[in-house]
Amino acid sequence: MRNFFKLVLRDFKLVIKGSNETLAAIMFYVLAIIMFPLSSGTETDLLSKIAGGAIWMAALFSSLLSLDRMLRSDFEDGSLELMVLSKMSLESIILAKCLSHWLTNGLPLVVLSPILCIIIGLDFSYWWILLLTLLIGTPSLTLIGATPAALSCVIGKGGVITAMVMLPLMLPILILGAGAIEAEISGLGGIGHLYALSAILPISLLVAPFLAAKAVRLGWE
Amino acid sequence: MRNFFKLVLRDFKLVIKGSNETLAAIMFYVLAIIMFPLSSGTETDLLSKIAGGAIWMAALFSSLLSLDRMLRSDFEDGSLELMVLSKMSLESIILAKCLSHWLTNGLPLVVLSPILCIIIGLDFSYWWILLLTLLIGTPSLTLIGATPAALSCVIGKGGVITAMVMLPLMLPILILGAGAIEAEISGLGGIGHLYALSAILPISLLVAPFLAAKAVRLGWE
Amino acid sequence: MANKPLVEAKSIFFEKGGRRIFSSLTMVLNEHDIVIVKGKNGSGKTSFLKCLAGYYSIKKGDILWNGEKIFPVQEPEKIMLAWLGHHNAIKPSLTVRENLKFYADLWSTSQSDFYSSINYLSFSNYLEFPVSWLSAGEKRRLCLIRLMLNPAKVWFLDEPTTFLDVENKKIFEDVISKHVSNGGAVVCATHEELKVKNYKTLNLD
Amino acid sequence: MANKPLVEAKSIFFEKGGRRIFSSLTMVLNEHDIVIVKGKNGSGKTSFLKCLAGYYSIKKGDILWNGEKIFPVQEPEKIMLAWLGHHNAIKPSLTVRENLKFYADLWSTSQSDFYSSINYLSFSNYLEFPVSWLSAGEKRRLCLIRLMLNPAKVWFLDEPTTFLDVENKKIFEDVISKHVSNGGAVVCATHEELKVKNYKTLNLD
Amino acid sequence: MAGIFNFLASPSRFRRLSERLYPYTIFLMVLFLILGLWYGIYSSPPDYQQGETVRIMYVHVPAAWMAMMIYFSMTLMSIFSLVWRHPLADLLAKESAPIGAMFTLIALVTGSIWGKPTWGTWWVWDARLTSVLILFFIYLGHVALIKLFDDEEKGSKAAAILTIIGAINLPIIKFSVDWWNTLHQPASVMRLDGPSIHIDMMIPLIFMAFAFLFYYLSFLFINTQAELYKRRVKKIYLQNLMRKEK
Ligand code: HEM
Ligand SMILES: Nc1ncnc2c1ncn2[C@@H]1O[C@H](COP(=O)(O)OP(=O)(O)OP(=O)(O)O)[C@@H](O)[C@H]1O
Ligand SMILES: Nc1ncnc2c1ncn2[C@@H]1O[C@H](COP(=O)(O)OP(=O)(O)OP(=O)(O)O)[C@@H](O)[C@H]1O
Ligand SMILES: [Mg+2]
Ligand SMILES: [Mg+2]
Repeated sequence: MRNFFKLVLRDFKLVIKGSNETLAAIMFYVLAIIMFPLSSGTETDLLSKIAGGAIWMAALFSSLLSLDRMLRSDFEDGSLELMVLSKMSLESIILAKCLSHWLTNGLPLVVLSPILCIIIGLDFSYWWILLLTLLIGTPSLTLIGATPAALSCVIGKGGVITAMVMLPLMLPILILGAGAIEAEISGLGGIGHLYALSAILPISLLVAPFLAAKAVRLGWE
Repeated sequence: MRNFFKLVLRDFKLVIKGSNETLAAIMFYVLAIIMFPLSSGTETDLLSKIAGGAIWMAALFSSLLSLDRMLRSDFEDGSLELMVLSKMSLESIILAKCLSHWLTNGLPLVVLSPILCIIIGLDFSYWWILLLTLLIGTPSLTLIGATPAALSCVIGKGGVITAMVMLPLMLPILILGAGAIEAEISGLGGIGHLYALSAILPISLLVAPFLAAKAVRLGWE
Repeated sequence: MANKPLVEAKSIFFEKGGRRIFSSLTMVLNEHDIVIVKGKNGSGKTSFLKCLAGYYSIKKGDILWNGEKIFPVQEPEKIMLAWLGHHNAIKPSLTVRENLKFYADLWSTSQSDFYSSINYLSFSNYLEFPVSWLSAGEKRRLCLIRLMLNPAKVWFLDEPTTFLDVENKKIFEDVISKHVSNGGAVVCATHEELKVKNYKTLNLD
Repeated sequence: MANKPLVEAKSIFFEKGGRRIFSSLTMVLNEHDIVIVKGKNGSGKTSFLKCLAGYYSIKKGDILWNGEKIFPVQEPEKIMLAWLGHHNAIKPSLTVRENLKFYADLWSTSQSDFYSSINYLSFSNYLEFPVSWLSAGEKRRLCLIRLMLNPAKVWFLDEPTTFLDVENKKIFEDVISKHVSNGGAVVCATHEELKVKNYKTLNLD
Repeated sequence: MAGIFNFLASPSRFRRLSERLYPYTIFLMVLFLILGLWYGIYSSPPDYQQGETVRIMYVHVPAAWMAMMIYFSMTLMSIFSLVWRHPLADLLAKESAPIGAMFTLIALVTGSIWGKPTWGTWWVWDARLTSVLILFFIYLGHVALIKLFDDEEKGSKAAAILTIIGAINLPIIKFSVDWWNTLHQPASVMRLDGPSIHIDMMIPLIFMAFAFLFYYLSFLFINTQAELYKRRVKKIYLQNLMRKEK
């Protein structure tokens, strides 16, 4: 367990070091959210209708952009091969990487959500549900994306290819997350969606590190 | 000049080989476009209002996802170092890479545009302007993104960081492209936007390879 | 129990992508042993090491670690193994110290071992350099230091001397001699002549 | 004109990140010359080659190519140079043939040279393999073939023999001997003893 | 179950078995297809609301079932392949994917065609329809992923890993009609409390479902055999290359 947090810390350092990925993530979110009013015009009621969807799409895109690199450098330079020869299993290594990915990518979005609300004009009374969906949903995005990310290392290709494999798997999360907000706004209540989202998180937490580890091992073959 | 096309061909092959990036790009576009109705609800008139913006955002995101890798592998495995020692200058090598990037990434979107129109419910009478903006705008996206892509190789980091640097540079294209369609739909006429877009293309064609080459040279230092 | 060899390969057979790489290969590795794996390019040295460690799975035969059929890669809690492959596995954007510290923490190396290994390869001046500044040979030396931090008894080295100059090669020979004299064991694939005592050769040609 | 050396370095000085790497270094490379650059790890062999080629820019001194102050990297149309560095610069997802063909096209190598080089390193069975299947030494051999495809007179090689087995090292020595006897010139940084005739040594220590 | 799988684990045994079986499955497929079409077109009544268009159901519904069933079985095979390392399991999963994709496409297209007269639109972004579309993309992603590998065996293992993750989509498809208020019909056949559909419509539906099932099995057998032969040829080719070299 101590090793686990050391790895999280090292990944965190690696990510922050020189390059400040978290800051990048934050700026990316703000920019991505600004893009919606820029590209769809500025009618406020139209904006507030797509607000939840927009924030969730930003979350999804930032996952697509960053997950591809979550395992790649460790895979390609042999670090994973080496790390697995410690007392940590590959599964826990991957879980640690997912955690540090979420800390630098998902968490900023959660923290940022009130500001994003303002930018995109989502009524503040719905902020709680946005927050909740993000808090439950973004870890699932990371976890679900881990396996395609590992596979893309195995193929040695990335970018659009990874995105293509990842997107369909992540879309259900997007639908549930954005749907919850929309349902809440339309008065139907988004609790149902939230339940479904919360069901996905523990399942993916159990399954994802296992499958991603399988994928990495496949790459070693 | 013959060498130029050989390089385009090789990049094209590299991209197509085993990995079918173009197919991935096409699937990505369809999926990305689908995300809008998925996340923003199903009202058709709302959809058709954001249609132009949605297609343009898909273009932008696919550029963000793929540009990061346009130069990276050639930079990291020493291919660029080697290629520049042929009769081709670094600038023309980069131009060739941009061309093959556009052929596998921008062109599919242009070709796909009628289908995307149907998916997102853009009135077919505005298809011509969508097509025109994409045809003029997507090459600019590639060219403008080349320099940040090169810089991100130099830093040795990618993903969200590159995206964050690229996004602000690309936003003008997005605004003009989506704006042209919106203006046309609203009856104001999108020709003005189109002119602006067409002005950007030759400028970036002239400047981009030069700057990106500078960036690569910086990485060799 | 004590008589069981650390690693034992019993007539193993391995194929990849439908091509036979090697067949009926046998090796016994006891404490104090150095086995040098020789063979032409493409004869399967890297593959052999990867099979022993468990990265690759063999088609026939048995590989026993302390008499048991487990692999370091699959059950790392049970068996410790030090690995040095073609890849350096160091992060260019971290400093030398950060790179080493991470692995030292992972393997719970003591503070004094940490600094003595660094001094052994006279690397203390480089500690705060980012690894991207180092030359190819200096990176490889860093890998040697990391190897010394590893508490594992068994070392698997795949062409460890690439990029090393003559002097560092000698240091490397000292390092492995010291390791085996302390009860360790080394399997090393290389094309060079190593000046170490009492090694066994395994020829894959 | 014909008397001008192919490459001439006149007391060059180079520093990187504020550290002096080498100073007042002089080298003359004529046709039929082999210069072997020696030196400890970190003594600046790679940097020296990169300075000559123009990847790095020197602080003092002059580098002349055919008596002129231009660099292959900056004006590739004027000067051809063959480069083999630490990186292989081959694409794992393409086949051996595709990798070689691309460079052969780039350098307008003739069809017959293409196949004779491949046969010289007995690589014809591998032609349709994706490079990702090859072993480390086989990849390096591929680099040697690519070197032979290059029409450039001057070859800069940075530790070309890494991962090569004894036999292939000999082939490599033949390749460079053949090249210089045909009027070429080679600068080669390496830690190994190369068995070639009439080479000059440049020691950077 | 594991016993059957163990028995079939040997590729050559499976090849022999499937070579013997596939004529029968093709025969059954044709038989059920004729029966299903006959009942569906001539001897079942038109719907009192939808009229003749209801007959699309006899294609749409079984195709939708197959789309889900094939994915479900692919998931099972993938788990087998990962946990028990059955060499055949991921091959079967790999050969199932294109067939599954085809059935999904049929369900989508027939659903759209059916939607125009009944809902007045080809397509709505409702949860059921969307999740089926996602299923289609997951199938395509599966096929594409295998193509990305140099080594098809590795590719099908990779695809097996991915299949398991994609399985979250199945419950979403199944329960989307219950969880969200959608235009689409809630389940009326596959229900816990028994089917609530008229028997005259039930018969052709079942026949067509069997026809599709046997179609799947036939092509699964045929394609898997072809793939096994292909792998053998490749192996022999590589070994010859090696021999020439030595
Ligand atoms: C492209 C659009 C459509 C898609 C993707 C689609 C998808 C599906 C799926 C996946 C099922 C299987 C459900 C299950 O077994 O639980 C199904 C069943 C069914 N669909 Fe559709 N459908 C579409 C359009 C339509 C339309 C327009 C109608 C008619 C109004 C329709 C009527 C039915 C019926 C009656 C069933 C059988 C439900 C049952 O008895 O379980 N579908 N469809
Ligand atoms: N940015 C930098 N700042 C300071 N020192 C640097 C920087 N980059 C490289 N160096 C140092 O320059 C020296 C020369 O490096 P170079 O790669 O030329 O050595 P080399 O002779 O090729 O060594 P090797 O035999 O290991 O390949 C190294 O000691 C390295 O630490
Ligand atoms: N997927 C594959 N399909 C067929 N052959 C393969 C595959 N992967 C590797 N090989 C072959 O396996 C052989 C053994 O490779 P290995 O890396 O073990 O050699 P090695 O002895 O380490 O060589 P080197 O001295 O060059 O490092 C090589 O000839 C290689 O071409
Ligand atoms: Mg090897
Ligand atoms: Mg060097």
